[in-house]
Amino acid sequence: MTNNIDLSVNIGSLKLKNPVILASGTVGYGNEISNLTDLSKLGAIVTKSLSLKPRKGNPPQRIVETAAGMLNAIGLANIGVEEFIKEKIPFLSQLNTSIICNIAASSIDEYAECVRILTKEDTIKAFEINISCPNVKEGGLIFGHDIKAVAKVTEKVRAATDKPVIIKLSPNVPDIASYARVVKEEGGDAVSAINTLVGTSFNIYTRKPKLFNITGGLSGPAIKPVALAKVLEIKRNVDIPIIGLGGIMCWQDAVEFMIVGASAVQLGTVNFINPNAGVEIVNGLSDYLTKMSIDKVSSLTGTFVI
Amino acid sequence: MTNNIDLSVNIGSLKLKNPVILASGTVGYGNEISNLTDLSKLGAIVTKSLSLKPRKGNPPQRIVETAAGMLNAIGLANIGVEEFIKEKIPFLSQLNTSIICNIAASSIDEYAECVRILTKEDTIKAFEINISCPNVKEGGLIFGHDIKAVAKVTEKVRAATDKPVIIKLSPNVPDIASYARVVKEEGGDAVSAINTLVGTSFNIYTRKPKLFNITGGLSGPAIKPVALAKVLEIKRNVDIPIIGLGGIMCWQDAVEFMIVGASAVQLGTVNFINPNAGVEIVNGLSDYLTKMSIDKVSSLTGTFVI
Amino acid sequence: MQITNSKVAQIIELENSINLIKVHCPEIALSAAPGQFCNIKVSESTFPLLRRPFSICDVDGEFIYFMFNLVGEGTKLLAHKKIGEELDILGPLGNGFNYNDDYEAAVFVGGGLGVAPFPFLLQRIPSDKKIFSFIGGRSAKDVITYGQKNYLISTDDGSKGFKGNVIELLNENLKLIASSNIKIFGCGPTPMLRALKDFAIQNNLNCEVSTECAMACGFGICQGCPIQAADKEGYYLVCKDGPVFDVKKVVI
Amino acid sequence: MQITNSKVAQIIELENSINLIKVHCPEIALSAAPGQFCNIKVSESTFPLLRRPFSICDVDGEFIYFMFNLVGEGTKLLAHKKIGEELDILGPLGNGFNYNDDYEAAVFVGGGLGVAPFPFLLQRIPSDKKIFSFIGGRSAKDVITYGQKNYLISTDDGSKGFKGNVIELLNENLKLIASSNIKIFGCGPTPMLRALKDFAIQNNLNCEVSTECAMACGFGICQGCPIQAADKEGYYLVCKDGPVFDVKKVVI
Ligand SMILES: Cc1cc2nc3c(=O)[nH]c(=O)nc-3n(C[C@H](O)[C@H](O)[C@H](O)COP(=O)(O)OP(=O)(O)OC[C@H]3O[C@@H](n4cnc5c(N)ncnc54)[C@H](O)[C@@H]3O)c2cc1C
Ligand SMILES: Cc1cc2nc3c(=O)[nH]c(=O)nc-3n(C[C@H](O)[C@H](O)[C@H](O)COP(=O)(O)OP(=O)(O)OC[C@H]3O[C@@H](n4cnc5c(N)ncnc54)[C@H](O)[C@@H]3O)c2cc1C
Ligand SMILES: Cc1cc2nc3c(=O)[nH]c(=O)nc-3n(C[C@H](O)[C@H](O)[C@H](O)COP(=O)(O)O)c2cc1C
Ligand SMILES: Cc1cc2nc3c(=O)[nH]c(=O)nc-3n(C[C@H](O)[C@H](O)[C@H](O)COP(=O)(O)O)c2cc1C
Ligand code: FES
Ligand code: FES
Repeated sequence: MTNNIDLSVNIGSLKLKNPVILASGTVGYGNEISNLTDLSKLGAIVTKSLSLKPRKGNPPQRIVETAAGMLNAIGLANIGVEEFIKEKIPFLSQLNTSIICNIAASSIDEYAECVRILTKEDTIKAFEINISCPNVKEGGLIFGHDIKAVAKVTEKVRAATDKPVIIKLSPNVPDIASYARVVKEEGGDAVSAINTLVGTSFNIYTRKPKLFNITGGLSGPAIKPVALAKVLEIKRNVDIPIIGLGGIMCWQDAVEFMIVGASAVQLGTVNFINPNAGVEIVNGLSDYLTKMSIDKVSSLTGTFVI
Repeated sequence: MTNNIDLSVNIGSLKLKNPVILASGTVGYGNEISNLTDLSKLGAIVTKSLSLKPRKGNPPQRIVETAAGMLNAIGLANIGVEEFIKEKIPFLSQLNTSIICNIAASSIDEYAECVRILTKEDTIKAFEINISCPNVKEGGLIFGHDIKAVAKVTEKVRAATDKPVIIKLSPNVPDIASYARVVKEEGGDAVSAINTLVGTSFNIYTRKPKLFNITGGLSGPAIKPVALAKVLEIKRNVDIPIIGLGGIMCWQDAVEFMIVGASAVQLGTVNFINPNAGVEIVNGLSDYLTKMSIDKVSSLTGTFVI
Repeated sequence: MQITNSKVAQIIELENSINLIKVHCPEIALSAAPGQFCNIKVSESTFPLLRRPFSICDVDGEFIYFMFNLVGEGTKLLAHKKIGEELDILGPLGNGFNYNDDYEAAVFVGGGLGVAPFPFLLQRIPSDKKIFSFIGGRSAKDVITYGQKNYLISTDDGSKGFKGNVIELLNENLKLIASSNIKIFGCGPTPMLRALKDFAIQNNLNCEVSTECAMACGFGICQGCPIQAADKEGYYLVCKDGPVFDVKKVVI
Repeated sequence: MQITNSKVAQIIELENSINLIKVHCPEIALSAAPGQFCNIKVSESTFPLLRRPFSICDVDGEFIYFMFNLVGEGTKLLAHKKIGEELDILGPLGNGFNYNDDYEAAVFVGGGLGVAPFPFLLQRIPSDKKIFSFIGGRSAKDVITYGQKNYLISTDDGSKGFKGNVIELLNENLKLIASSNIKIFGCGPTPMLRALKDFAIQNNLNCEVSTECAMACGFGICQGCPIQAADKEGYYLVCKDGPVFDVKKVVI
């Protein structure tokens, strides 16, 4: 049923064949999941957050299941920019999907430096700047909740590349639209909303936190209503493309995000449960559009009726 | 097994026979639920938010189920202070449990005025000030996210009563401890954490919001990890009694909240599913303490090991 | 009103994938009135989180029947219950039909699954009353006649009975029924109830309808189920003040 | 590694409320190696959200067996599966035991449910190897001997076999086993594995253990399952680099 439906979307100057993207930290660098799904059917994948130097990540336990969700405190374990270029780019360059490179750094200069180095790689089609990871001391929520820092990061990264710059926002603020606004003002091309919510879980017998890091990021279907409200809030207040994510499990969820304002969507936690979810969602979107007699997916974006 | 365990707790100067409280908006004014559970076994109940004048509330739909949670946008439907005193106090005064009166107003003066009138009622043992209801235009999140307004409300309400004043905080901020701090500074006795998270849900065929109010408050097990993290954050930063709530379904959850810092807990959404949950949780707490050889429940508070 | 642990006695699949579940529940069976409903916990886990409201379809000694359609996860779980399994049922809830008034003929108007509460009501209606039933559906497969009496059928597509909606069918037969002092009992989708209300008011007929609304608690503590009042400012609660209302009391 | 829809063929309740589930899963049965595991979706809903990892207990033609204990909601749901129901199984995952090395006797050391992967390993171990098994549990009811060979038993409370833990039992029998060129295969709770590692290193014995960790994906994309490396900086991933490790490679 993929007949004449146009699934392509533009996120600023970034053109994707369809709006379904696999989210950072939930797809590694693409290799493992490629055994279980056809990545070439997807709009894009976002690589695990990279920092300039490799990071070991947190000791175990890094993961806790919660009601319809999970907490993670991976601690941005990653191989660093240099090894990424050497070891991962060759594989990524062969995937017939767009590669978005996610960066998480400990200082504004480090963000800019990572982007400056990586922008030379043709394989990378856009940058997603993670200013909102709740699990590292520096470069985590400090940036994400400080509107001036968000402005500064956007400005510096903007200056370091001609490629599209997407800022991934933290949901742990009451006024996410203000953050989206400074991203726009400083030349960012789009925002991703949302990263995880801060949460925790304790063992009632040992009285210790289940996560080594004490708190972690809550993701999965539990957070979907919050994520939708954040996307809607941005859409109603700021004219900037939005990539919506948070708890998407099926094509219906993807449609819901687009209706409230997303130009594209990302899938995170669902990849762990159903690694083929992305492809299924692309197909589901296409069938939905056919049924609704809509000829292009981009005409769903922000068409809520209120 | 209720042998020699001391279940009583103090929240500032408010003494409760046990730490299990039914939350505002999820127990009405006590009458309907009293057919299904023995309220005299509970530490306290908090009445539905009252405003000076009656409020009709929002048109339907007011409720949507979500993954392990629900959204509500009741719109603070309530009978107003005057009718409350006439119609509800007589029943409440016969319940053998402590009555905490929750107030939600549209202006700082209205908060103080409600409290000034109601403080004369002996039946009311404490006030809980709802500065964080996300479903009314005025008096809702405007106050809850403005730290100066929170300070002012606390100060004015404090001046209007000698009874314990509990401020119910919004979780939709990145620094909830700062809000708890101003509550303490302005003479508040305790804080309740958390109220609901802002969320939404849309119908993908009509593209309309499922809730008439567009957004609503997310409650239930989905939000428990977030609520625990907020309680922990307050406990680690401010020396003020905390009433913990958000997604508590069973005694294990109640223990978890106490360990991260709560002096007492409230049950909300669970009452809709199991109206007897409060009594079961009191019993579960008592059995847990027996098994762990702990002789008073208050010695659980804030005993996390990190 | 109480919470019961009731054993599933039987699950019957009727035509059109409609299900009947029979549970042994003496507490509710003995106290329930037609038009009341129960709020059922369909799983032991937090999925789905909320109870699911169902009209009491019929009562047989210590047993209750519920009639339901597979529309989502909750009803799917219900249909998969095993015989002997325990079901947590809260009820009976709300106010039922006032069927002991002064009238000669009871006129039942049901759309789709709206017929669910009628078998129980038919059982209790005084035997001296005449019964006329009008049952509608979009097409033949949506017409449910289980437990109904003396009925005429309408379908929107004409695949069975009268071609048109059930209110049109009712209107066609107005002479027949209006010869007696009648009372209408209606249950079905909101658009049908709205048309029924208009019909009843135009023809100055006594009419009660069973309404629906998204619900959380089902017994009046959440304020989640408003229906706009026609005879006062503000709202009634469907679960506590309804689900059955005189059509003149509510805005449908 | 693939996602399969496999039919449940049988559910067997062993002693001590241990369950075996047999599924028809040719894809995995034909490619799996002893020590590998599968990540199973125990329900169709979002409750529980994550898959549950289980060692491949045994393989019989196109069938696989998993052995499990009822510890929480997921295993409870698994135990309630019906014959013929479909189960979404992702596997085979991880790296299994290296059982084709140069050794004369295989020494199995299992604690509680740690014996789960041994039946499959026993099946595949070259028939010329001698087998010694040591099986421990807290008390008689925790000792699982299903599918084990030539075993000695220990219980902490002495209610069955040797009184003490399984490493002490192993130590008692060191002479017996150390007469050959041996390789130890261990699986069980972390404290047991830690003691086993110490034992193996002290006695300079070849030893592989199957480790556990909370997991989300099970195939290397979430980085959720670290185990500290002993032979390099940083961590291995239990799901991808393990679950079986040479004891010298990891900090237990
Ligand atoms: C007082 C009352 C009495 C009822 N009696 C019956 C009955 O006798 N038999 C019966 O089959 N159903 C009855 N219902 C409706 C029934 O409660 C819903 O069909 C059921 O909750 C759906 O649960 P689910 O988990 O299967 O579907 P969900 O996954 O919750 O929803 C699936 C679809 O059904 C729709 N839906 C959900 N709830 C309702 C509702 N209350 N009304 C209309 N559509 C809804 C949803 O919008 C969604 O599109 C009654 C409802 C009320 C309020
Ligand atoms: C590689 C691997 C192989 C495994 N093989 C088997 C096997 O063959 N048979 C078997 O019964 N179990 C095995 N497990 C453990 C199994 O995955 C858990 O017991 C299961 O996930 C529990 O699910 P639940 O929903 O029933 O319990 P939950 O509700 O998730 O948890 C209930 C209790 O069990 C504990 N628990 C949960 N997961 C684990 C875990 N991974 N290890 C230890 N305790 C845990 C929880 O902390 C909690 O106290 C294996 C785990 C891994 C990582
Ligand atoms: C295990 C795990 C690791 C993650 N790592 C990253 C990361 O490295 N960088 C990042 O920007 N987001 C990371 N995220 C956040 C996700 O990209 C996504 O924003 C979040 O999980 C919400 O989406 P979901 O509910 O679909 O999972 C991670 C999420 C999970 C669950
Ligand atoms: C239907 C509903 C109505 C509520 N009404 C109020 C209210 O009037 N005043 C208030 O302070 N909180 C209100 N709350 C919030 C609860 O008291 C509680 O803070 C929140 O639901 C989180 O707890 P829970 O997850 O246990 O439900 C309401 C919650 C629900 C679900
Ligand atoms: S459903 Fe809760 S008040 Fe009606
Ligand atoms: S469980 Fe996801 S990487 Fe190991």
